[in-house]
Parts: sequence; structure tokens; C-alpha cells
Amino acid sequence: MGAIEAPDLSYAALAPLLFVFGAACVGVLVEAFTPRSVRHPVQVTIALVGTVGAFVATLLLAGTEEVTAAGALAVDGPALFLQGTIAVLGALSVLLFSERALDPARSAFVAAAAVPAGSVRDRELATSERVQTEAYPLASFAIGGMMLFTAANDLLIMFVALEVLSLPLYLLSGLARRRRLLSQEAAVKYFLLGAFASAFFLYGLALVYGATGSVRLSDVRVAVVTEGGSALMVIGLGLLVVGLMFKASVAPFHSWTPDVYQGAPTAVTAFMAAATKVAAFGAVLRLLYVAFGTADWTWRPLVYALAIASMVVGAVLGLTQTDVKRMLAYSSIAHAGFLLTGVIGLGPDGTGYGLAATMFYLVTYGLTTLGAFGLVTLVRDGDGEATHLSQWAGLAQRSPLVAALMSFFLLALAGIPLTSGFTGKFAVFRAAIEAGAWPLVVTALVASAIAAFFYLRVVVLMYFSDPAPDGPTVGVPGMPTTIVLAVTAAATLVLGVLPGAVLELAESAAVFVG
Amino acid sequence: MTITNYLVLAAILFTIGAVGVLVRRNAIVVFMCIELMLNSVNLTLITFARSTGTVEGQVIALFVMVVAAAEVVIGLAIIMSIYRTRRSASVDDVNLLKY
Amino acid sequence: MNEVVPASVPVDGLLSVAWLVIVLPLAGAALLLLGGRRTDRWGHLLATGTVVAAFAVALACTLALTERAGRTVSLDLFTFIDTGNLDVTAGLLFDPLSAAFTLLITGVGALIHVYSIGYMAHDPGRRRFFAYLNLFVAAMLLLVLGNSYVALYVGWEGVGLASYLLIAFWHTRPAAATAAKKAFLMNRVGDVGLALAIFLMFAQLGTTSYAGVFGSVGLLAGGTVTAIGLLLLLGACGKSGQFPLQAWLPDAMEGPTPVSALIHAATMVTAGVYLIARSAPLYDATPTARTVVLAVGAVTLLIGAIAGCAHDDIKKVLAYSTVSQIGYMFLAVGLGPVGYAAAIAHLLAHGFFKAGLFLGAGSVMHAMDDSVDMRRFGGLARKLPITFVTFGLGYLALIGFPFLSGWWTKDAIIEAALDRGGVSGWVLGGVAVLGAGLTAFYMTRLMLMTFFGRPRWEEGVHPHEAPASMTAPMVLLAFGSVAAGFLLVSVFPLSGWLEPVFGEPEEAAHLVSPLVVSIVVTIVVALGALTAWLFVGRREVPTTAPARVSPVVTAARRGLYADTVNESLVMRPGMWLTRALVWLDARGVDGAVNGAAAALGGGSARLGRVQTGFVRSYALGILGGAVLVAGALVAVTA
Amino acid sequence: MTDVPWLVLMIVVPAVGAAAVAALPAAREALARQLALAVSLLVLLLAVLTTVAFDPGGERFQLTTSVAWIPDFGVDFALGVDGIALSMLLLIGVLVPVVVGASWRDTPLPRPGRPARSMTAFWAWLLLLESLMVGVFAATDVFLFYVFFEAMLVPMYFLIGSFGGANRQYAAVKFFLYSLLGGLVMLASVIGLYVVSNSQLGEGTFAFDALRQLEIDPNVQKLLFAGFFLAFAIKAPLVPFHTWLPDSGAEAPIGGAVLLVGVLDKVGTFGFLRYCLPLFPDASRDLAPWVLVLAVAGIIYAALLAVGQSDMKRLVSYTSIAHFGFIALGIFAFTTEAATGAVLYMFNHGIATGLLFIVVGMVIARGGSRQIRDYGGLAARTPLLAGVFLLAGLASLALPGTNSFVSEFLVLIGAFPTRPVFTIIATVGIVLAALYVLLMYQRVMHGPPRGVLLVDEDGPADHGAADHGPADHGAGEHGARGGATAVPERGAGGATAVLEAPARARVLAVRDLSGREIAVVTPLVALILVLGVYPQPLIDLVSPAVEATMSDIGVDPGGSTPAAPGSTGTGGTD
Repeated sequence: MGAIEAPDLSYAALAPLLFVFGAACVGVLVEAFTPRSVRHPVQVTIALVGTVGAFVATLLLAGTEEVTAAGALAVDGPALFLQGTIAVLGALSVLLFSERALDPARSAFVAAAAVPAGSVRDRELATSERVQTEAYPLASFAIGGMMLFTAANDLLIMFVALEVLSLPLYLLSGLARRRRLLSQEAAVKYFLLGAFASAFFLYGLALVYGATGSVRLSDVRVAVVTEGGSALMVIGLGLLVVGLMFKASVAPFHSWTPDVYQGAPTAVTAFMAAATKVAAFGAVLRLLYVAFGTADWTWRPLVYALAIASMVVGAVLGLTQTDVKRMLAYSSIAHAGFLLTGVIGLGPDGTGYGLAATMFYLVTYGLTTLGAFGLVTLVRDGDGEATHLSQWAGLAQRSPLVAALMSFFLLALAGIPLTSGFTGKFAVFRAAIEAGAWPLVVTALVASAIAAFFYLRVVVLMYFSDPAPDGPTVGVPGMPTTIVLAVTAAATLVLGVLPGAVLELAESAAVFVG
Repeated sequence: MTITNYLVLAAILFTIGAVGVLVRRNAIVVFMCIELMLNSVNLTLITFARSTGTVEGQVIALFVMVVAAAEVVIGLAIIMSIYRTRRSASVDDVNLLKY
Repeated sequence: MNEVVPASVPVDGLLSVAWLVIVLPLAGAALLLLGGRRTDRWGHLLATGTVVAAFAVALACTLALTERAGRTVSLDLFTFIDTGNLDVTAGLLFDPLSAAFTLLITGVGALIHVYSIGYMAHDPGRRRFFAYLNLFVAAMLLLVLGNSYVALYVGWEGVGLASYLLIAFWHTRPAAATAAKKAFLMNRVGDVGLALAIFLMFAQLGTTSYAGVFGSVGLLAGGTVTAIGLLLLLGACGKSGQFPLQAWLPDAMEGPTPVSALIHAATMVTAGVYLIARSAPLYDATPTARTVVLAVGAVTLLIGAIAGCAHDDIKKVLAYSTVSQIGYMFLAVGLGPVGYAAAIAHLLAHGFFKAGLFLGAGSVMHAMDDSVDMRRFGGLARKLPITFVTFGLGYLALIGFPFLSGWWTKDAIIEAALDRGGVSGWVLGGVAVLGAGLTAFYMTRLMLMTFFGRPRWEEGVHPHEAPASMTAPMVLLAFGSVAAGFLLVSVFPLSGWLEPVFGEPEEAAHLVSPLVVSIVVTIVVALGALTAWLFVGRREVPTTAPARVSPVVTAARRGLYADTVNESLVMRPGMWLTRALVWLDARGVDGAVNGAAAALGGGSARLGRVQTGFVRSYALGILGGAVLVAGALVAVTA
Repeated sequence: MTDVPWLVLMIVVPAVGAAAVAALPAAREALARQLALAVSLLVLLLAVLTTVAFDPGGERFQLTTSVAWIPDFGVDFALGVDGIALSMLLLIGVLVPVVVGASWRDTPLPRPGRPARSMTAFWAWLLLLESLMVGVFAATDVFLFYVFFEAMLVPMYFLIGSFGGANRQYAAVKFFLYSLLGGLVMLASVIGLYVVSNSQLGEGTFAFDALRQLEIDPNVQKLLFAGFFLAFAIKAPLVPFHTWLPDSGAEAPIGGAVLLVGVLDKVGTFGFLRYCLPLFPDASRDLAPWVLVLAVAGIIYAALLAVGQSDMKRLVSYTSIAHFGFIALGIFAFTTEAATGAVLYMFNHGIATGLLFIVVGMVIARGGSRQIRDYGGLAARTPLLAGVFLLAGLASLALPGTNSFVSEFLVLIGAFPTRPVFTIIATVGIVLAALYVLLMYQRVMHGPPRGVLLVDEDGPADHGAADHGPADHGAGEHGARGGATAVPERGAGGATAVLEAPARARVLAVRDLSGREIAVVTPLVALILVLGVYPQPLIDLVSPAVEATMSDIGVDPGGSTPAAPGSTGTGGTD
């Protein structure tokens, strides 16, 4: 019986994860041991400390390239870059969560999720200041899971991370204070479909394991090179991709997205739209580039097709939406397609601009969409947020600033120059064309032209239509939301006008290890 | 018995689970079907662990069980809450959000 | 440089300010248009002054020109357009031909300005009228003085504009407005021909100046020259109201009478003759084109004469007469070197007597409260003695009464036509003679209906002689009508004067002796006049045109159906086409765009149905997708 | 003089002005428009100084500034002008102050039961638009050009959308999407160009001069050319990509329409000259016949449609489409004369059609309706207005003596030697031009009083009798396009209000030009006449650039025809 030699853990390299997970655990304890009165501020602080700490850690770790935890985790450029992104987006989302100025009941989250919606107790609680503060630890767990997701160098870790990020989200989407039925419905749908999809991922994992005898990405890579793609393995790959694409809400695995985005509390939707996308694509990139980078002939056509499907579905279905959140959901589906266009841009043996471009796009899209959803929380009427488009008519006359900001974010999503959206699109399209995929790019451009229509429709409504007499009011945001909007708007502008620094960062970070 | 049989059995179980998800209305049952899918995967993993002579498979199976347990907790919580609201666990009743 | 256009010698002295001829009236126009009401009181005097001054300068220049060897000066002003191979210098070519025209334009122009002072005395728009007149004079002078086809083109369209403005001078009358538009459009059709001719010259020779083009006619392929000739002819027809573009000229009579006299009788409409005469070197190189010119001239002179016989509108009769007379001139220039001088001579003489006739007509209208219906005239000889005398002299000159202007110039043309010999010679000569007879007929008819017989005036009309400012020009023009022909043919033979332009006038061997020709023509003319007397002189003229008349008369009344043809061939199809295209653009082209948008929207709505909201259907979608993906991958790898 | 960054100033000044105006409270409209006028005049001054600093004989691109912008994409913020671009800058400098003057008293379309909106935003957008337009023409970096090209849409979109006619939303969105689609397809080509440069030069660049050196495979060239061409053909616009223009031109406020047709659309033809020809010479040569087909078809087609219009602003828009056909003909005829003519055309058309739009706007301001049939006999009441209207019309039909003649003549005479057939067909457009101009002029200005001037009380009810001919078919067309366009259009600028007003008031509302209006039209009138008589300075300004472009596509810049004897100089020069 030799001594068990424990796998070496480079705690330094794991610092970002430790920060967030630590914050999460502390948060749970706080729920247990602090009086309800002080919970909210404390929880917010903890969550912020965790995320901000994680972000700082990633900055400090910049440049490290090591495989740790017995090869299960790869702390490399992409991992750190995306972890940093997720940390920032997470922090901003937490700020959105913590907004107390807008809702008369001082929070967008339910007082007690366990109380059945519409019951007497529920009506009592509807106006109480009580809040389900578990939202913050849950968020922290989700953020941690996402960061783990991007660093997973091992299919098993990837699966665990997938669940760690998903399960809290399932709950969070059910925690809306207003329109609880919709919120709960969103939770159920998200949960059932999420579990269903992860089952596919898991089966794929099993098949790949069977085909290669290992779940370590590096080993898989070797195996792919040596024995080529056996049917077993490609099917496994396919199912893995299915699981990931579900999270990235790529058509045809997008069907949950509109419903969940619409039903979930807007802050949570923002969080999902921004951070989950980043995490999911982090995993996609790692899986495809590291494990199957040498066998790109297997997945390239697949991604090609998925990209087109996603862009078309997102752009076309978005045209007829009447709900802002739902419209943004379809926009996120379309953007998933654009991101895949970047994924295509993997050059021979890992070179190529695709990785950097995709990562940059993730940053720009995440920040912009977060800001857009943040604005949605401001436009309210009697029963919470007024998300129906007709209610946005003539908003420019009610609140020029909100209208201007929204238009700016929408133009960014449409990819108009001098916004981050354009720089991002340019980057991924360039990558794709360099990889010779110009038909895909043309499709993408036409799709974005179509998508531009529904973005414009909102602008038209806000500026060129007359407000309905009993239209919604525009709430005065508190400090948190204000910060979020300021940061996202500034980022959208800066990344559009002077993207140089971030682009360089992305390029320098675009090297996988393991 | 060759490992193929185990794999096929697992595949069949997985399919049954998947089909179950599609055909059953009760949220609980749907969820159970998903659990069935997970377990069929476990079977696959064990089989491959055996065939490839590596232990990862079995380790992973353990992980999966844990995760599944966690999933159950979350899932039942959600389903319960909506059941108490709607007095129904049918997944077809929850379609306010559409189009 | 060949001898047709002698090399210009450096210009000095008076001739170097020849540009004043153009600038003076132009300045007048600008001043009157920009000056606004301030100039209302003295504007007309200024305008008249500028033209008189221009005439003075022109006269001086012409005298100066006679002293010069080669009698040709070319005057470069500034670079108009210079890029690539194209180098257009804005410059003047002052040679006998342009000199003759300049004198005609400024001279007759001045007289008509004077006349207008009286004629327009009570018109609120008098200032505007004189401004336009000045503008016209300037443009016309540019047309005849320019030293390149481009300069000519500029003047060409300039006179078109002036003509448009003046025809539409009384723009509240729909008829006037429409007539103006019609005139401009038909001219534009001709202009396209002129423009294409210029393009062709540039494409072939890389230049558009007279000197350059005429200097290298020899380099052109026969076909090209013919093409250029025909295109130029198209332009000429448009401007001079020749077949097939003659329909606008009679309508143009909607304009004030002085305009009809100056623009639509004396000067502008003769620009076509000038163009062809000026392009003599080109036409000399292409008999084909020249023959077409002949044909056009012959046909038009008949059309004009026939239509003239049936109209009761005094101005319309004169207008058709103009068409017909210009037909003579085309016929003449079509004959080539033998005809050029004759054509110009007839042109100048015609300028005098036709202007005089129009002014007379104006004076009659002035007396008859602007009525133009000859059936309501009659017996005016006693009421308007001066008008009667001057008009009568113009009439005699026009029909070619022996030893008056028309007799000299028209007979020359007829002789030249006959001298052509062969069938064509006889045919053309015959046509010309016939035309003379018809001219005599319709002019006599006009005279009789207007000045003789019993008054058939509307009640309340009290004819009175016009003021001196109107009669004086008429008198002067009458002298011209009498003497011009004699002077131009015998005293100062124009053919000699024009020698630098058209070369030595060859003495053609006369197939028919001039004397015989004169006698025959005179007889035919007498017959024509007699017939007219039999028709309208002997018996009472009904005050309304008889409705039941022979198809010939109907045809004549309707200008030989020129308008009908234009309408049915051009206007209506054009309107249908426009209508169709408007529909096509809205439904077809734009429809496609909107249709695509609608299709997307519809597709979106239909596709949206897939989003049923049922978890299980979503799950089905995912499962289907998964199967698809796995299947596809296997297919790809296997 | 030359070391001053004139171009940067020309971009920055209006942008800053826009910001300042936008910062003003909505109530301070008067101050806003005064500020706008001041800024636009300052830009005009800058444009003039720029021209002074520019040496026609010197480098192809002058007054250049270049700062690395996005190094990772090899993008520089590079500015510089050749004669062509400079002429466009001058056009902008001249037109914007005029537009400010013309829009001085404009108010947004009144909305029933709502307080009138403020015009402050209008002035801000206008200045921003000016800044971006300058940028488009001054950019020498393809990426930068593209950025300006797309960004330019936004202000125009808001100008049309918030200050346009009754149907403005449809027009604005149509304009934006149409242009955006074109722009995005161009983006594909832009990136493609970048990738090619990346592969050929080692590191990707967007610098125009560098890209011009590339040796691109002909087939690739065709693809890239197609991308650029589509964008420019939509912008220019060439038939059949034109249908957005009549809507935008008709719905836009007059000021917006002037800049839209006068400058914005020139970006398309400018793009042909600056990007399509030099960057893809082979493709340009191979595809020229097809482009010419579009161009010539457009000349005839659009002219006929103009004849058929019943709405003055739509009519003018269609005339512009025809004119753009001439410009395209001049560019793709590949001769120095024609190309020079095309550039002049771009400038002159801006002036002439700008004036036409402004005058039409003045008529509409009086009558309150865009329908030709609501007018008649105006000349009797407003001689001055009629005179300017006529002059603008004559300039638009290229009458000698007006600036447009020079350009049209150059285009045709230059195109004839290489493309006789196309040219001959195009000359038909000359006649049609006369037709549509004179038809509109006669119906609006001539004849007895009609429509708004009708004193008997049935007001515009006399439409049927008003006049027959194409106008009515046009009306039919409008009706067909759904009440959306037909009926409310009459409401544009409160037409119905005016037309229902008692006849006396209605007639009295029709006065001749005011002092302000005279001041607005005078500069344009002067330019039309001066450039009509003495265009050579402008020609000298643009010729070198044109010749450079011609040599880029391997055409002897000397000129179209082999100099034949007698071609050396003309007139008395020999």
C-alpha cells in the first residue's frame, strides 16, 4: 500500500475560482447565521468581493499557462481571459440583482419562493421588503461554475461545471417577484430541457471515453490523431456539441431561450444572456480546438450549418416579436450564430484568428446585451416592467436619455460602426473569411441586415411614434443599475472606437495549453 | 456476453428515457425519464471502464450519481413550487410563454 | 487649313471688340431681369438702346471686315472646356456669313424693339418682354458668331429658351404655355441631332471648331460625313420648322406679334439655313445628305404653302408662309455652291418682308382688338393706310412681284433648281414654281380678306392706325422689302461678298434662260393671285369658316395632319408607356422590395408557430437536432 | 497653410457644433439654428481654405493626416483629398449653409393634439451629418471610409424619421435598411480586400494607396467588385436599386432631401471612381458593359417615371435617378472627358437639384401640398419664385449656360467615342429631361389659377378637371400604393389644413420670395450661371485626379480619341 500521492493543486492558478466559490459558500453560511435585516447588504458585498476578487486575480494571473489539478484544469490565456470576462459580467449582474430603487417593493426578487404564487400569503408578501437573498450565493455558484467551465481540461470537469452553472440558474429564473407564474414556468422549462440536454452531453462523454479510453482533452486529441475518427467518437463529439450548443442557445437547440429569457427576472436574464454565452463558448472553443482541433474536418461542416441555422432563426423569428425581452432573446440566438462564424475561423494547427476574434466578440456582446437588459428594468408600469413593445412608443419624449442609450445598445447589437458590435462582427467575419468561409460571412451579413430591422423597429417606436397616454413610466435607477449602465455603455463605445487594447489582449491570450 | 450487449442495452435505456421525456405529461415522470437517461449513461461508462481497463469510467459514474442527486433536489423544488401554484404537475399546462 | 476658311489673322482695332455685339444685349437682359421693378420705367428704352448699339458695332465691324484680306477674323475669348482631348475655346468667327446674319439680327431686331415699345406699351410685363427679347438677340448672335459647333450649340439652345419664354409670355393662357412647351420639345429633338453630330465630329476628328472640322473633312469616311450631315439636318429641321418637325411653328404664333416677326419669321427660324450654309464644307463632301436637304426643302415648301391656303388666322397664314419660304432656302442650300448665295440672299430679303408683314399683322390686330380671324376683317385699307401700304409692299415682295425683293431672290433659287438639270432638276423647279403660285394664292387671299371688301368687324371694334413707334419700323422694313433683293443680287452681289465662305461663285450654264423662268414664274404667280380673287375677292366672305369642305381643305386646315401624326405616334404611346412604367415601378421593382420584406415577416410569423410553448415539443426539437447532428457527423466521417 | 490639418478641422468643427446644439435646451430653437448657421459657414470657410491649400498639380492625395487607429486590423485614421474629393467637400461646404437657410422656418409635421416638437435636434443631426459626410470623402483608409459610410446613415435616418412628411417612418426605415444591406455586403468585400492584402503584403492594411498596388486574381476581383458595386449602386442609386430614393426624397424635410440627393448619394458615384475602378481595374473593365446597361436604362426609365409623377418631390427624386445614370455612364465609359464630366456632374447636380428641391420646398411651403395638381398659375402671383423655379429646372435639363450643361455635354461627348450606342440611347434622356421639367413648370406656374390659388370655394376639389395627362396616372399610382402614401401625403406640412382654409386666406398665403429666401437661392443661382459660363477652374481642379484614376484602370489619360489632325486646339488657336 503506497501512500496516496494527492494531485498537485496550484492554488495560485485557481485563485479566481476559489474567490467565487469561497464567496458562494460564505454566502450560504450567511443565509444561515445572520439576521434577515442585514442579509441583503452583506450578501451583495460578499458576492461583489468574490467576483471582483476573481477579476483582479485573473489580471494578476495574466500570462500563466499551466495545467493543474492532475491535468483536469487548464489555466491558460483563453481560460483567464474568459474567466475575467465572466467575473466582470458577474459583478455587473450582481449589481443589477441588488437594485432596490426601482421596484416599489425594493427588489425584483420574490420574497419567499416557496409561497405559492397568487396565494393570500403571497399577496401579503408582494409588497414586503423581504427578499430571497439566496439569489446571491446562487449567482456566485453559477459564476464559479462558468469560470470552471472555461478552464475545464477534462470532459468530466466540463460536465460538473456545466451542472454547477446550470442548477443555480434554474432556480434563479424562478425567483421573479412579479408575474411569478411566468417566472416559475421559465424555471420548469429551463430545468427540464437543461437536464435533458446535459444527459446528451453526458452520453457523448461516455462514448468519447469509450472510443479513446480517456476523458482528458489532451488524450482525446492524441487518440484522434492516432486512430482517426471512429463512428463511436464522432457520435460522442456530436452529442457533446449538442449539450454545449444548448447552453449557448444555438439553433436548433435554442427553443428554451425565448421563453426563459422572457419569464426569468430581467436581471437574471441579463446574467444568463451575457455570462452563460461566454462560458458556453469558452467550453465549445476548448472542446473543438483542443480535443478535436486536429480533426476539424469532422466538426467544421457541422458548426457551419449550425451557424447559418442560428443566424437565420434568430434574425427571422426576431422580426415578429412584440416583447422586448423575447426580442433580445432571439437576438442572442442570432449572435450565437455570429459567434460560431468566428469559431469556424480556426486555422490549420490551432493558428488562425478565430479564437481571439470569438473571445473579443464575447466581451463586446456580453457587455452590450447586459446593458440592454439593464435598461429594460427601468421601463415600468403598474405591475412591474413594461416589456411589451407597444409600451415603448414615444419613449424618447418621456425620457430622452433612456431612449438614446437603448438606441445606442440596439445599434451596437445591429453592428453599426463606432459601436463595439461592429468591431466584434468585423473580427469574427475577418477570421471566417481568412478561413475561406466567405459564403458563411455573406449569409451572416444578410442575417444582420434582417436583424437590424427589428432593432430599428424599437428605435422607430421610441423616437418617431407618439407615446400612449397611459404609457409606462421610466424609473429612476439607484446607484447599482446606474453603475451597470454607465460601465456597459462606456464599454460599448470604447470597444467601438478604440478597441485596440482589448483586441491585443485577446490576441495575446489566444493560446490553449493541454 | 460481449460488452456490445451492455452498450446496446444502455442505448435502449437512453432511448426509452428520451422518448419518455417526449411522451409523458407529468413533470415528475418526465424528470424520472431524464434520470433513466443518466443511469443508462452510467451503465455505458461502467462498460467502457471494463472494456478499456481504466477506472475513470467508474469514477465518472460516481460523479454522475452525485450530480443527479443534486439535480433531483433542484428539480423537485421547482416542480413542487409550480405544482403548489397550479395544482397540476402537467408540463403541458405551463405554456404561457410561447411564439 | 484649306481655302474654305482662310486662316485668321491676328485681330486688332475695332474687330477685337466684336464680342460687344453679343455682350451688349446680354447685359441689357441681365440688367432688366435682375433690376426688377426699378427698371420698369426705362427698361424698354435701355433694351432697345443695347440692340441699336449692337447694330452700330456690327456695322462698324462689317465695314472693318471689308478692308481685310480674306475678310475673316477669328477671335478667341477664353477657354471654355479643356480636358483630355477636348479643348473648346470660347471664340468668335467674324466672316461675311456671320456678318450678314449679325446685321440682319441686330438691324431687324432693333426695328422690332422700337415697334414693341408701342406694341407692348400697356402690357404690365413689358420689362420682362424686353428682357427676353434682349436675351434672344444675344443668344442668336452667339449662334451666328461662335467659332465652333459647341458655341453654336450654346446659342442654338439659348434661342430655344428665349423662344420658349416669349411664346409663353402670356403664360396665363394655357394655349400659349402649351405652344411654348411644344416648341421647346420639338426643338430639343432637333438639338439631339446637332449634339450627336458634334459628338461624332469629336470622336472622329477630336475637335469641334469650324476650322478644325472643315480643315480635316478629307479625313472622314464618306459614311461618317453623311451621318454628320443628316444629324445636322435634323437639328436644322427642328429649329427652322422644316418637315418633319414643322408642327410647332404655327402654334408659336401664340406669342406676341413682335416675337413672331423677329424670332419666328426673320431670324431664329433661319438658323437652320445658317447651320447648313455654315457646314457647307461638310455637305460638299456628301451628296447624299445634300439630296436629303433638297428633299426636305421641297416637301416643306409645299406643305407650308398648301396649309397656308386654308387658314383664316392671319398670323397662322404668315407662319405657314414662313415655313414654306424657309423650305425654299433649304432647297437652295441643298443645291450646293450654286445655291448657297441665293439661299442667304432670299433669307435676308425674307427677313425684311416677312418681318414687315408680321409687324403689319400686328398693327392690324392692334386695330382689331387683338383679333386674328381674317373672316372678321375686311375693308381695312382705308382705316389703316400706312399699314396697308407697307403690308402691301411686303406682300408684293413675298409673292415675287417683278423687281421687288422676292422676285430677285426667289427666281434665283428657282433657276438654280432648274439648272440642276435632269429629272430632279425639273421636279424641283416645278415644285418651286408651284410653290410660288400657291404663295401668290394664299397671300392674295390674305390681302383681300383683310384690307378689301366689306368690313366684317365684330361690333364695338373701331380700327385706328398704330402709333408712330410702330409704323416707323414698318415703313423702314417696307423699304427693305422693296430694295433688298435688288441690292443683294445686283448692286452688291452677295455671292461675291460671301466668296470667302463658299468659294468662287461658279457661273452655271443656264439650261433655261433666266428670262423664260421669270416670265413663267410671273405668269404662275398671276394665276395664283387671280384664283384667290375668284375665291374671296369676287363674292362675300362668310364670317365663319364653311364646315362642309373637301378633304383637301380639311387636310390643309389641319396642317396636313402633322399634329395628328405626332400625337398618335409619339404622345399617346409615350403616355401609355409612362403609365405602364409607373405601375411597374410601384408594383414590380418596389413591389419586389416590399414583397421580400413581407415574405420575411410572414415566414417569421409562420416559423414562430413552432415555438409552441410546450416543453415536450421543445424536447422533441432538441432530440431531433441531436439525431440530425450525430447522423450528419457519421455521414461525414463514414 | 498646408501643414494645418484642414480636413480634421472640417470633420471636428461640425461635430463639435452638433454636440453644442444638442446640448441646448429644446426651447432655445432660435439660438440653435443661429449656431448651426454659424458653424456651417465656418465649415464653408474651411472648405475654401482647404481648396487654397490644395495644389492641383501636386501629389494625388494632399493635406494627408494619418494616425494608427486599430493596429490589430491595420486600420489608420487616414485622411487626404484628391481633386474629386475636394470638389465634393466644396459642395458640402456650399450646400449646408444654404440648407440651414432654407430650413430656417421649418417646423416638424404637426401632430394632432400635441404641442409642436422642437427643431433643435434637427440642427444637431444636420451638423453631425455634415461632419460625417466630410469624413466619407476625406477618408483614404477603406475601413475608415466604411465606418463613415455606415455612420452617415444614422443622422439622415433621424432627419427623415423625425422631421419628415406623413409617411416618414416607412421612408426612414426603408432608407436605412436598404443602405445598410448594401453597406454590409460591401463589408464582406472590405474584409476580403483586407485578407488579400494580408496574404500579399504580409500584414493586412486598409490604406488606399497600398491596396491599389495589389495584384488581385480577376475572379476574386469580380467578387470584391460586386460587393462594393452593390453598396454604391444602392447609394447612387442605379435602377433597379432606386426605389428607396423617391420615398426618402419625398418624405424627407427639404433640407434633408437636398443633402440626401445632393451629397449623400454622391458617395455612391464617388465610390465607383475612388474604389471600384482603381482597386478592381480588371473587374471594372469586364463588368463595365453591364453597369452601363443599368446606367442608360436608368436614364430613360427614371426620366419617364419622372414624367409620370404627380408629387413634385417624388418627381425631383426621379430626375436625380436619371442624372445618376448619366454620372455612371460617364464613369464607366473610361475616358478622361467622360469621367471629368461625371465628376463635374456630381458637383453641378448637387447645386442644380439642390436648388430645384429648395424651390419646390418653397412652393410647398406656400401651397401646403406636394401634389402638382394643387397648383397652377403661380407665375402670375410669384414671378420671382417662378423665375428661380424655371432656372433650376433649366439647370436640371442641362440647358447651355447652366453648369449642368457642361457636365452632361462632357459625359456624352466623352462617352461617345468608346460607347456610341449607349451614348445615343442616353441622349434620348435629354429630350425627356425637357419634358418632365417643362411639364412640371407649366402645370405649377403657368395657366389660369388652380388648386391653392383657386378662389371659388371648391378648393382643390377640381382635381379631375385640374389637368389630365400623366399626373393623374401618377395619382392613381399613389392611390394604389395604399392610402398610406396618397392621402396623408397631402397632409404633409398641413396641406389639407391649407387647402380647406377659405380661398381668400389660402391665396393670400401665396407670396413671392421673402428676403431670406432670396438670400438662400442667390448663391446657388450664381454658381449655376458662373460655372455654366466658366467651368474651367473646376475642371482644372479635378482633372489630375481623374487622369490618375484613368491610368489606374489602364486608360490613356490623354483622352478618348487619337488626336487627329486639326484636333490640336480649336477655334483661332491654329
